[in-house]
Amino acid sequence: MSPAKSDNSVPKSRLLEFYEQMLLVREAENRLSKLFADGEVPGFIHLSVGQEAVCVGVTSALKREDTLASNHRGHGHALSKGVELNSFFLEIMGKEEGICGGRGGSMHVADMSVGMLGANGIVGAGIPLAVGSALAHQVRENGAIAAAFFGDGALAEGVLHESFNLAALWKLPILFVCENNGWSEFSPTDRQFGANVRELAGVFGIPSDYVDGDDVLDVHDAASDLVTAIRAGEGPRVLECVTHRVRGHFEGDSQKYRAEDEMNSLSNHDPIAKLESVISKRRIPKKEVAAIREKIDAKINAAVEAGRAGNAPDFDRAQADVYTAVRGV
Amino acid sequence: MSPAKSDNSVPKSRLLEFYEQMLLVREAENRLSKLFADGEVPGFIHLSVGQEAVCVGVTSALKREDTLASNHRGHGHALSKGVELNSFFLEIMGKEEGICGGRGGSMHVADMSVGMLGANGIVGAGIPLAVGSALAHQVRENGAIAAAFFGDGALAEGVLHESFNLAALWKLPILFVCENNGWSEFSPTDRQFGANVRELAGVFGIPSDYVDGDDVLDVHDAASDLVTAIRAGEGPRVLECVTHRVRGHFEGDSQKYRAEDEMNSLSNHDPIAKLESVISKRRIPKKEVAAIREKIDAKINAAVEAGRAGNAPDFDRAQADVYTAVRGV
Amino acid sequence: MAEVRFGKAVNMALDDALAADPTVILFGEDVAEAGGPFGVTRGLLEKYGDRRVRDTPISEAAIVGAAVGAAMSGLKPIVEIMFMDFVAIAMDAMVNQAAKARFMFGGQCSVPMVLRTPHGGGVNAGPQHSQCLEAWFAHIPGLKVVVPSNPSDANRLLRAAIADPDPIVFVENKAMYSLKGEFDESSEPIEIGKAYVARAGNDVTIVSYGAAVNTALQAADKLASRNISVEVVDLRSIQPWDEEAVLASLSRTHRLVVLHEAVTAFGVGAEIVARMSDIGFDELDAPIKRVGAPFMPTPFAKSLESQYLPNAEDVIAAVEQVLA
Amino acid sequence: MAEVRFGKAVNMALDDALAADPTVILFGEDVAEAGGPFGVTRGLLEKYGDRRVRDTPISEAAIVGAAVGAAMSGLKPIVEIMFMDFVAIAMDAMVNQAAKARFMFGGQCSVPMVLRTPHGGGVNAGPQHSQCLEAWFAHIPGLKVVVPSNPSDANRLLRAAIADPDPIVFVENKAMYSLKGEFDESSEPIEIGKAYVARAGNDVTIVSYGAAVNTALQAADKLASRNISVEVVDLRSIQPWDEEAVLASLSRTHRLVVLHEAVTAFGVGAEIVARMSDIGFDELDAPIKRVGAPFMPTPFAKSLESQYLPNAEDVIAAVEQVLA
Ligand SMILES: Cc1ncc(C[n+]2csc(CCOP(=O)(O)OP(=O)(O)O)c2C)c(N)n1
Ligand SMILES: Cc1ncc(C[n+]2csc(CCOP(=O)(O)OP(=O)(O)O)c2C)c(N)n1
Ligand SMILES: [Mg+2]
Ligand SMILES: [Mg+2]
Repeated sequence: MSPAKSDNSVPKSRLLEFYEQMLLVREAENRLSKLFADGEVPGFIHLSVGQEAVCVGVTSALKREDTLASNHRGHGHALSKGVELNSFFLEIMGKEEGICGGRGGSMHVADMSVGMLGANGIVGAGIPLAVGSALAHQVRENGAIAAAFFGDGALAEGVLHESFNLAALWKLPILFVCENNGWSEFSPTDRQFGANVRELAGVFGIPSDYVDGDDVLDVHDAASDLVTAIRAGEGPRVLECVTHRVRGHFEGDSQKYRAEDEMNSLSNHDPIAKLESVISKRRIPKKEVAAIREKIDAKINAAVEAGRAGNAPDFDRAQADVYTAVRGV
Repeated sequence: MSPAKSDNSVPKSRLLEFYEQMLLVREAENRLSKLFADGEVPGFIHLSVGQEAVCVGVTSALKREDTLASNHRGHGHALSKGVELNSFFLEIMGKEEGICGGRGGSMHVADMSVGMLGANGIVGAGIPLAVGSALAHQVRENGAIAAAFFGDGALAEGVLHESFNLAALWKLPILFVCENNGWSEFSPTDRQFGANVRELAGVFGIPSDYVDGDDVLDVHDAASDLVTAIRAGEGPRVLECVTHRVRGHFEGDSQKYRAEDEMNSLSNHDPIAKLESVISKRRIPKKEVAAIREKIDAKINAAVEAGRAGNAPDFDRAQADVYTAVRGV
Repeated sequence: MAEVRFGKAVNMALDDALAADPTVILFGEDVAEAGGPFGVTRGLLEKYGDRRVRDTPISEAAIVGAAVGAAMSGLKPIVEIMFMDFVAIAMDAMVNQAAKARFMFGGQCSVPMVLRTPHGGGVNAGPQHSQCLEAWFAHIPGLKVVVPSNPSDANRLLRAAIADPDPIVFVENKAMYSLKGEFDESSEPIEIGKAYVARAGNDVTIVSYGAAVNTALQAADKLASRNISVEVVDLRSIQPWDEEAVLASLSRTHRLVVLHEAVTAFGVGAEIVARMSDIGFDELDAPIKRVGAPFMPTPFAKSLESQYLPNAEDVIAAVEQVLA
Repeated sequence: MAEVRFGKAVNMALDDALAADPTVILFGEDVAEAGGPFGVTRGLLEKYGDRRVRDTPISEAAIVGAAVGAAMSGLKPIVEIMFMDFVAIAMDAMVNQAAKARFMFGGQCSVPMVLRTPHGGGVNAGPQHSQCLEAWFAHIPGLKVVVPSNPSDANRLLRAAIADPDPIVFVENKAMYSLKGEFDESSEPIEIGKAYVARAGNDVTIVSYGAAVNTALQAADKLASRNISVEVVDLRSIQPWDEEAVLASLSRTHRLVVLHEAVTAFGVGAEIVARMSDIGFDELDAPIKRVGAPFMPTPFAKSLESQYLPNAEDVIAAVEQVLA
């Protein structure tokens, strides 16, 4: 773990920026949870409540032209990479105006304009996509890097191992981010994967770091250091973030399989509460914080309204997008 | 590497047994090479000339009821596990009387009666088969173990990593044998795989050993120790055997891609010559050795004749074996 | 006769098999402690223990490969792939290993395994959690593919599948898990490869399998009120499939519609049409019509998905065409 | 016009594409230093360097996945899978990722990649190195599937495939690599989705694709000496496939045989028959016959394989049937 920089060295504006971004993810998901319960969001949704410090800490170390491949639990990755909030809600609510025309929903939010290559419904599948994206950056020499976000459960997929190997051999500019929340659906991951992602990376000669994934400042610092090395052409890096999944695997999961103790302790790990205590120690006026909360609330209310006002997607337009409109050969 | 037992502790009969088995593999393959060049063996054949100490050293530590899953370079695995020589030649020559009815050929030699679950044309695919076989042994509590033979090139396949994980989690009775000959088809494996099989195994908590794969006594000792642990219920083990591929990737490959130095040095690694020098140091009469050579020659001549005398396979009989003959439900 | 949910009927077949035969084992992601993502394997770990009922890591390639190896070594494994879309990662084990072992090893062994997996849409699970990929397996010599349409068949076909010596892909439609149907516990397993006339009729035959059989029955009901008598043939198994039964029905009705939820193009229906328009050429009074999903991935949005999935109206339109 | 081998024609298309467009890259197992297992990529590493022409580890899932990611990020990757049988390991990247990205992301991106892979028997490579699995891909909305039948087409179709914005499976028949054919270097790329009348005729139409087109032409030759005039339609691309062209031919000859090397059951031919027996119902004077491999894995032994592979005699027998 890289030595955490003193919180005091972080400019106030940065703290509030992180706060705002994490809050955006949290409140967006809280609202999605409600919309789901009310039947306004169909399908499956996987919330990252409790994990906001990871997406915000890492993406704040990336540039807009950097690319990111995500997994099924990708709302935070999408929003913090810059997917516009209204089109995000419109998508998850299944509307034509959604970022993906309502065809993908929660598990497939993507926005090429901000380098978000998509949430992914196949565990592990985003990882080689990010490797390929890093290959593109390397070949095009555009200075950008790729990031792959995946959970601890994905460590058991062979394609992860293949991707580590390929990235290391080709010295690709890629940051592998493992969000280790200890669970893989309804099973504790230690019953599913007997190794450790950092040791595994080490076998391929990939340097790695490890942070408390509840601390956005630590995540950001660690990610920044790794990104600097990656951008300098030193090849891939792995960042393991230990974090906590607060909600069920998907909405509707009652989590009966988790011990009461564990459930009770979750609030101690809340990354937003952690940052709030830093903010309050720095004596940042309460009303500035309150203003942020209000701003976020307003944005989300507006996004939900936009989502409700969206139109049902047009079937023919959807079908027309199976292939690219024909050009001459 | 386990400390090599003094050669003197190995009974003479054992030495000659190893010698005979290695010679059988060597001469069988030399003859296959010739038959291939003469058009009597169709398809692709991958010879293990130079690697005989691995199959013989390992299988001599196994029992008949133990199972073995092999790869494309599987002649040695098959013969040393006990596949009968005539039906082996008949198979590779594509005859009805072949062990697989001439339907599989070199890449698919299998013999369930001796636990040989098949050579395999898909790199890496035999590994999870062996894991499943080990699972069967564990569930059936039959005291048997499984072995998976694979090359260094297979280390890059994700399913290997998945298999290591699964075997470790379930403490399966399986020996993973990596025949590291430094080459993966026409490419040196160090340009393809940036890790090391023993370190990889270590990440999953799988103990491993490493031997000079040219020394059948060392291979046997190391395999025996690992097999003892596996049989005692201690879970999977990995054995890496460093060895040398003398012939091309397949017959017909001129190996222009290998340096002259490397080609010239191959004879220094010959496992049969190595064992011959042990035998001669032990003052075992030359004529006993000569008798073995003659015996093997005779057997192989007979097998080739049997192969030639075999019949073209019957098409309808082949098609009838796509499914098991129907039984009532 | 009791009413049983589809998922429970599957569970009962698994339970019976585990009870009857110590070589039957069950594994897959979250099938043991959690009782399966759809609750289908609930209670089996408790009853049969963690040697025989196992949770696996998220390693589809290895677990299906392990099922093949176990089946070659004396067990009868039942492995679950959580969504049929994920078989894309496990095709080698099924197609290059399980399907070919018996043939390519000269009949030395069988591979008595069952891969259970849910297909189908209707739950807004989107493009990567809704596919019907059974046509892939039906094209592969050595595999059998079974797709039940109701709880009783699910139970009776699964029992037959587990008893079968060859590798079987057993496809459950996920939208059906909570649907109830009549089930007689004393019923026998159903022979794989035999179709069933789910409704007798004279004017037109609808051939289908899986959940779509119910769509066919709905359409038949509606058409009955218009005095159109529809015969519905439930294939039950698409590899092998019962061409005699389909031909027999066609020979009575002279008109055929083939329906499935999978994408029409290059789907299972194509084979049925190709075969019937050959061996049934002289029986056909009209071209055979196919009803299936259009040529696009399964969309997420409710409005899109409901237009995407073939429904009774689509079937009725096809029936009208073949009767025109 | 020069004679060029099939493999060389593919090589020339790759060479041209690498020369013309710096975003084209090529990777696969042993494609760079060794020039490919069949020599098809020889010389490209030397010409375009190891940034753009790369050897990969034996990691089919990751390399095809990486091709998809690269194609989403500004490159035009060409990835090789050494034998089509091995795509079984890489189906997720093609089917769940490449095929669906454009659709499920609302048309935001295309996935301009080509997966090149050889299928087919005839070299006694046995059950795991001979399969023709193109029907799997043809069933998946979002993929295109191209299968050339001669060197010139291989070159011209591959150039079109590389230029195409969508993911393409480009299938080469391995037994054809060393076959020579006429090739005019100044020829244009061929539009994907258009069939070609390889031989005009009046009595019966044979529809085929890939190497089997040559079998059809052989059969046509032999039948000509018996005064049977055969039209041979080379589909060139099976997804999309040119149903207008096939229907047009059928409307002239009224008799149809569909031929491919793949297993007949649930193969590409099933779709062609299903479609033609629908839209061509009134044109058909006889049932459409299919010629393809029997329902078994590709056997190793020479004698078995030669009985297994569809040949001109089989085609002639089918033509006789439709003319009977
Ligand atoms: C290939 C594949 N296998 C299984 C699943 C079902 N599934 C979805 S999420 C998940 C668990 C993933 O755990 P992890 O990677 O730790 O992510 P987390 O949910 O904890 O964020 C599983 C098994 C899937 N979507 N894809
Ligand atoms: C899945 C798959 N990919 C590629 C191949 C082609 N191939 C056959 S052998 C081989 C190299 C294997 O190298 P290694 O595992 O080291 O075995 P060796 O040949 O050295 O014994 C390759 C790439 C294959 N048969 N299967
Ligand atoms: Mg997790
Ligand atoms: Mg090797």
